Amino acid sequence: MTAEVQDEWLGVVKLTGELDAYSGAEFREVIETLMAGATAFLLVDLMALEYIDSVGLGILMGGAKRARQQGGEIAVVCERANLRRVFDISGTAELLNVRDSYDEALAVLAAKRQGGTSDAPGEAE
Amino acid sequence: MTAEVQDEWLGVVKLTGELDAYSGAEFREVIETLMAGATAFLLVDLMALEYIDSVGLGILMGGAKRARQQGGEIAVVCERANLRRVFDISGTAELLNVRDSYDEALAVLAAKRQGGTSDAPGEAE
Amino acid sequence: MAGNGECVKLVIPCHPKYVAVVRLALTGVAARTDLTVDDIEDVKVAVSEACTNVIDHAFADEETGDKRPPIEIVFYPRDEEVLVEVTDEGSGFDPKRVVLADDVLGDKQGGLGLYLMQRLMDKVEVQSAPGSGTKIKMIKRASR
Amino acid sequence: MAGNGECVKLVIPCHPKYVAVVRLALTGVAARTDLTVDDIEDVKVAVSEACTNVIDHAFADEETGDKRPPIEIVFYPRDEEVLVEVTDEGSGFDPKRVVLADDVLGDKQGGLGLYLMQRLMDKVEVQSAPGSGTKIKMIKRASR
Ligand SMILES: Nc1ncnc2c1ncn2[C@@H]1O[C@H](COP(=O)(O)OP(=O)(O)O)[C@@H](O)[C@H]1O
Ligand SMILES: Nc1ncnc2c1ncn2[C@@H]1O[C@H](COP(=O)(O)OP(=O)(O)O)[C@@H](O)[C@H]1O
Repeated sequence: MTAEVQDEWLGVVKLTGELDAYSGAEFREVIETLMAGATAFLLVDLMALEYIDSVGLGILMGGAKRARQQGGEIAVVCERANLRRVFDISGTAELLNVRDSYDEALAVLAAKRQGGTSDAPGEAE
Repeated sequence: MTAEVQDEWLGVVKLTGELDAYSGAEFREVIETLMAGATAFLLVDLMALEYIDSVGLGILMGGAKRARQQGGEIAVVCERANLRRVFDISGTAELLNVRDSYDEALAVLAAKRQGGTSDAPGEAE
Repeated sequence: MAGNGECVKLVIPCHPKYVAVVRLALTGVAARTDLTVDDIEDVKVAVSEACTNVIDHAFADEETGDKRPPIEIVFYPRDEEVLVEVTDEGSGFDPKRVVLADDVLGDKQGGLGLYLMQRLMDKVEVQSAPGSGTKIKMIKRASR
Repeated sequence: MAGNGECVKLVIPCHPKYVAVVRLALTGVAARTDLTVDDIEDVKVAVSEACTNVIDHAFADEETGDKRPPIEIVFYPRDEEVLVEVTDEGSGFDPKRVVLADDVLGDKQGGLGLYLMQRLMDKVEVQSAPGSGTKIKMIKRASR
């Protein structure tokens, strides 16, 4: 797992391997540390992730809530069919702004940041 | 697993995945079919193989014996450390002419075929 | 949903550390069936959810990891399907009182595990009652 | 060589089809220890040899696959080592009468399995007697 803050406003977390109840503990902490700073926009790169289940969804949903509370947004990059399926059937794909590519996900966050008519659903509280 | 007869004199078998008691049954048959023809020289390509144990060694040793009975030779291409270790500690690496590259293994067989001073140990019976 | 025929049994400590082992073993068992790679991914999630539920819900917090009885997972690989049974000796629950999540967006995040199991598998049967442990039986058929 | 502490138990049918499942489960268990990737490859071979021996030697030919009792494999992952026990309820044998292969080149191919186990693992203990099944205990320590 790598995590970095880019351009101050944007936190990027890149996950590899499997995200489950065991590895999830570290991911949850990483998100909390990122969001405790000024970062309100979160890009989660799952291109190299092989597995996700409800634990991972829960952590991402928590990150989304937090981001919006801070006036930001979350976006997820994910292409693998088995992960997309978990996002889709759980109904979280839209809420987490799951996109096929890094650039698309970044565009979602940038649009929201510019306060424009983002294609991101869900408003900041 | 792919198997083909090249240039009449040479049979080439390429293995992928794991070679154990289960998958070994097919490999044993393939070797027998190849050697039942005019082929007496056998090149076994293990570059894409991930696992071998005593079952695989036994089949290769059987192939070596058969090849030599028919005036031929066997050579094995294998680079992976975990497989090399099994060849080495079992003392079969020399007998099976285990080499790092396809070309080296082919050279062993070609030298033996030309009846020259091959670097292959073990004489045909 | 009868568990008969050849089976592979796995017993793991009640700890998140070992759920990945269940997925690996499943991969090996399912490779001997007609299930596709995508089918197997579905079963991986469903079985992990069942195990995570045992770890999260089957025991009171006082019982620490070592004192908890293990989780038993049995795979019955058949030609065209795999049956999986996940059994614990925990508190049990009343399956009728568990509401499936149709809205996982709200604050209530409960119910996602059983919901995913039901969506990802072809059949799910919950045998549980307060005080007598839980057995989840699930079947995945090979898609074609 | 005491089997205590957290363990993962696997029970497979006495058939070559399932030995790959044991290797996969081992991979998951050993990933939680200090063992290196190379260490784990060594254990994979040793454990497979033990299982293949059960399949090849522990039962008379008349007993077909379904009638044979299963093979039990227990992994005890510790920080710096893993202990593996492979147990069968087969015919058993006299370990003293088994000559280890120092020459696997000859016609006699017997003994390669136990030889590899001993070379690949740090400790191997054979508990067996004719008529009372076999238990092989093996320890692999993390190399550094
Ligand atoms: N193995 C189990 N032992 C005890 N209770 C369980 C078990 N599995 C599920 N439950 C109960 O069913 C509820 C719903 O489970 P689930 O759908 O997985 O959602 P969640 O885990 O998010 O609560 C749990 O909150 C718990 O009360
Ligand atoms: N689980 C077992 N049950 C009964 N006999 C066994 C078992 N494991 C090993 N043996 C005996 O020990 C001998 C040596 O085994 P091994 O070293 O693996 O060589 P191989 O399998 O090539 O004979 C076997 O031939 C068999 O007689």
